[in-house]
Amino acid sequence: MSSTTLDLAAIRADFPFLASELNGHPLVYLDSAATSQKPQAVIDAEVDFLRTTNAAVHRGAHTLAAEATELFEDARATVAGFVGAQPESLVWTSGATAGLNLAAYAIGNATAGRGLPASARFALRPGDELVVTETEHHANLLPWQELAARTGAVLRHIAVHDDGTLDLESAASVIGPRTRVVAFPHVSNVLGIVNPVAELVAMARDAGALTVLDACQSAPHLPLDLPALGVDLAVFSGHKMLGPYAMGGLYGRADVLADLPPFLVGGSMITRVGLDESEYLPPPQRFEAGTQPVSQAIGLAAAVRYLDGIGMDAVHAHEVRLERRMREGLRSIPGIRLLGDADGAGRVALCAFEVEGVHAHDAGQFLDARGIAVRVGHHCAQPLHRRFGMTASMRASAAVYNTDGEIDELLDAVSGIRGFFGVGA
Amino acid sequence: MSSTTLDLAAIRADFPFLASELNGHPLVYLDSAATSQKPQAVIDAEVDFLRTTNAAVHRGAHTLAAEATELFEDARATVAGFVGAQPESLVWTSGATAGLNLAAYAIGNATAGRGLPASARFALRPGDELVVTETEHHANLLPWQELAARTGAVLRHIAVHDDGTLDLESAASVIGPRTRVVAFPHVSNVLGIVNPVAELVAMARDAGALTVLDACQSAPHLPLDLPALGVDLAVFSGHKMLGPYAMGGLYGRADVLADLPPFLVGGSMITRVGLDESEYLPPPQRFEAGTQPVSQAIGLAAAVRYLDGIGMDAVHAHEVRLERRMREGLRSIPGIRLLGDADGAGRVALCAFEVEGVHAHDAGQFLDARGIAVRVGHHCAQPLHRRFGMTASMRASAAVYNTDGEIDELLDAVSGIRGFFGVGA
Amino acid sequence: MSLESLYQELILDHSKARDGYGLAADEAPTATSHQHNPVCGDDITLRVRLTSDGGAVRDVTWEGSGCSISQASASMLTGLVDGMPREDASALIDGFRTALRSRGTVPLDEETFGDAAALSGVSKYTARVKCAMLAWVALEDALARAE
Amino acid sequence: MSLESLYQELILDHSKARDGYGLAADEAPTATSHQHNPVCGDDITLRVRLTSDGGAVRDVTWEGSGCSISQASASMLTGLVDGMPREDASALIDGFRTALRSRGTVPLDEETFGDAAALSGVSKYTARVKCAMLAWVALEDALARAE
Ligand SMILES: Cc1ncc(COP(=O)(O)O)c(C=O)c1O
Ligand SMILES: Cc1ncc(COP(=O)(O)O)c(C=O)c1O
Repeated sequence: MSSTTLDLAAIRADFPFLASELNGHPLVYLDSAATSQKPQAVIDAEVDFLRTTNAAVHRGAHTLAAEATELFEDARATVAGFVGAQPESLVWTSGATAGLNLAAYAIGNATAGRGLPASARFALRPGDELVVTETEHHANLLPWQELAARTGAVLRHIAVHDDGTLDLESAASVIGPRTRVVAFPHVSNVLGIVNPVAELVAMARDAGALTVLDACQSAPHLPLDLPALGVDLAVFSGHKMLGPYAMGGLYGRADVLADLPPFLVGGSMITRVGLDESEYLPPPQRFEAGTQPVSQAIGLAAAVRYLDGIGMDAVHAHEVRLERRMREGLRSIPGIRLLGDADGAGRVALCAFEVEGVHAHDAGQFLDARGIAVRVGHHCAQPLHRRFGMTASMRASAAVYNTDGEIDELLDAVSGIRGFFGVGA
Repeated sequence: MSSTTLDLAAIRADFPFLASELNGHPLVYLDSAATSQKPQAVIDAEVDFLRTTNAAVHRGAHTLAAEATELFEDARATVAGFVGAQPESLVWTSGATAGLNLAAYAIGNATAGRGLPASARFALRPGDELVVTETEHHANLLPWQELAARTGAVLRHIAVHDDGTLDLESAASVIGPRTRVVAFPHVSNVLGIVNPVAELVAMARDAGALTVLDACQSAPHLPLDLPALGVDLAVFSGHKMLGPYAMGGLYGRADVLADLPPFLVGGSMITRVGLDESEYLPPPQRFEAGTQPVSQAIGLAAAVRYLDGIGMDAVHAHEVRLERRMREGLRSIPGIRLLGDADGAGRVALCAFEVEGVHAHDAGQFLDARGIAVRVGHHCAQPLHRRFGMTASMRASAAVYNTDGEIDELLDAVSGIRGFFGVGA
Repeated sequence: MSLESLYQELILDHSKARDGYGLAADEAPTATSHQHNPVCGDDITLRVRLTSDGGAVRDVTWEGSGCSISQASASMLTGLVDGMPREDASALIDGFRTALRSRGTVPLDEETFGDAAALSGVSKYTARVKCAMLAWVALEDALARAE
Repeated sequence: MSLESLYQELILDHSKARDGYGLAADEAPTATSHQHNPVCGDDITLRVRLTSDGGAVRDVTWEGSGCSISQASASMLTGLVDGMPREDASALIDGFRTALRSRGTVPLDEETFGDAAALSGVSKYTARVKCAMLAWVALEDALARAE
């Protein structure tokens, strides 16, 4: 891979927060998988809207409302385009968690006989199976657990190999005629490995099951074409991709969204409301009840425009470089155990690891004192940590704005952890 | 009531948007019931956070995360205090619509046997009754309609008098031993009348029913003490009370929240997650799945601090004055029919009306051309409009930043509508 | 644009006269469409009767409520398509849609659109385009149903 | 505050020595509490055995996993409360909580808190207060259960 061509000094200057200090050191922010920093362009887009056009959308004839509606729908087209989709295929949500709950509850509502006649195709019968992986973020596990518990469906799990790659034999044996949903992460937020979407989609399709992709950790880091991936539904979170909090997207194939019953109900998603019965709009509005996150949609559009300005291929190439530097560096430090250390896998710039003999919290505190912000804990993936025989790990995750030098500072600091805590050689 | 003591020039200077022009006229913004404008202090609070402290909360040991968590929990205490509540009684939601869906779905989940053993007290049996009013915003109607449809419960409606006040005899006859939920607006977004909460809560309590208050249109306009009102659950929306979009609150009595099953599930609301079963945190975290709207919470706290800085008594007194001026003015214009024109009712500064012979859309266009932004349509209250024999109305709604002069401009413009369209005298 | 150029006399007149108001008898070959604007709650029921060979529009009648733009637009449409071959009616609707979605860049020419050309100004008011389109969408739908 | 003053030698030593580690036999009067920190997944099972009249702590034993702060804190607690009247143990826990929540304004005095006084520095790290409190909350809960 050719060396990075990004002008990192210019990019970093776009992120005011990156110039901060942390505990007396220049901040090294390596927690972007939890939440990314926002470029000034995103902040400005929101502020400009609030100062000049602010009005509720899709409601009311005044010029402001019309202008706001236009900006809001332009934002939809922009963000949809970023993931290769048509605007009508993009539903705004308050985040990935909300999007995954939408998917699970909508299927639950179909099971309860709600929605259109065509919604019946999503209804679950007792004994039907929902499939997830052992690597799931809780956001893509609990909605299916609860849906199974409510409907009598059975939850099944695709195993993960010791090296962090999904066990496709396990997938092939778990996915079968009773499978109705296959939900999985594009990239696990602990392993950082790009999963084989095509293989899983093919198995799910053969089984006649719906596919749900958690694209939280891929959308900010690699070029994404959701229709080309062939998944039925996919979610991502704005705050992880340089955008605002409280904002995310649910992509859905047109025919799937068309037949799915609503989840949240309320204003702006209806045609006719009677005291006892109501009719709902087509997608995407059917899934967008209530006042929408207008300024946040505009902010998220600014974020993906910023990423597109750099180019997702360049972003990805840069992050692949960072990842290799980080992983190779960590491998060479004694007492470091990497989670999901497969060679040759496609990856985003994220490493989770254990420092033998030092609890992750202590290790994280040590880095924090040196101005390095990483994440410690189970990263909302308790089953995955249990699978690897631990309760917590430390995770360093980079984004487009991180530098080789920051990776080196991380590696240098990590080398000092065991010594400080009097562990090991 | 004494004349207003607000320094309106100073207040208006805090809202950059109010200095805009609309169609060549200074903007007269009378659509605050749809969404309010935001003071610079709110915008600054969010921007400052994003530029200096931005990190995900409740997750991870680094200093930034700890600081963000503290700001976030301080915001909770501030907003809870604004409605008279303890911090643990306030759940963040993405808005009132999300909060009302939370209430309805949590009850649905209890009905499906989910939650704690104590959650069973919320479970519905076929034939159980859910009560709303004829005046509901769709956000407080559709969640109950869908819940009824999913569970076999029956939805019933409290009637409204011609003058816009709730028919308490109807309430007394509708609320009875089979009633499990009584949901109603503190102030309808079309009628503007403050409903008799104490009476309705007393009836619901006698029936052993849960009360759910839609406080969207009261929270920005009058001093609110939710525990004193005695309701079990209540919701409000940040963007209607000078705060950010995508942000709202659900207040719950401690014992109710303690027993309610979760709604959205995912990260940060669990204690232990197994592959097949999980355990959930106590409230409020139980109801806050996934990355929270951190910057928006901080923005909303800034908004209520701004309101508290003025004083909600003063805000309310000012708006009562505006309302009287507006209502009396409209009454004196020929061909205007006000919705909910009861004398003597407590009110917020909101008037919905019909211009006889002129469609609301046309009337709204006329005002828009004069720089006056009002809302036209059914205002997400189709059943209420049907009750009053119309499909759409025009609504002018004021907030703390509006002036007598703006009301007079509205009145002057409204007087010209019928003439322009060649209708009437 | 001034309010006066949006609400031209011709529009206000049509919105009161409402040509074609009142549904004709439902005798084949006939098709009816119901359309609804969820934003404002306006609706229209429009009926097209075809010539006995089904090749041309015999007449268009309608009922419903709405703003002056939507009422005038329905009224104007009525006179325009009576007796028109189906293909021409379809082309007319396409042209109308293109102009209305053009944000003022594509005017409606008077030769083709008759009185309805007065609706050109609506295309600058994105929130009102749906009002003007309502009857036209109903006719499009009715013609499709008549197939 | 420097990292060295958070992680004093005494803390690192206790985190390795882990006094009281390994649960004693479950013979009455005894009470056990399980506590869990959902943020990091750490947990502790702590058992308090009371004197036969139930008036004082006989001994405290525990098991579990966690960071050095939580392990050291449990270890320090053990030696401190052995033989202590229940009321005094409760007061001690209250005092510990007050100091740890004080953000560095209320130090733990050595006379009362012994080795645990070395945990004073934790109160400046709000994210770590739960780690230091875990064993103490478990003891509080166990004493309440023993009633
Ligand atoms: C009375 C009332 N209830 C509920 C809502 C819904 O609030 P939101 O759209 O912010 O979720 C609104 C505002 O639209 C309202 O006025
Ligand atoms: C893989 C993955 N899925 C889902 C989520 C949930 O996203 P959010 O918390 O923004 O709803 C996250 C982030 O926390 C994640 O990393």
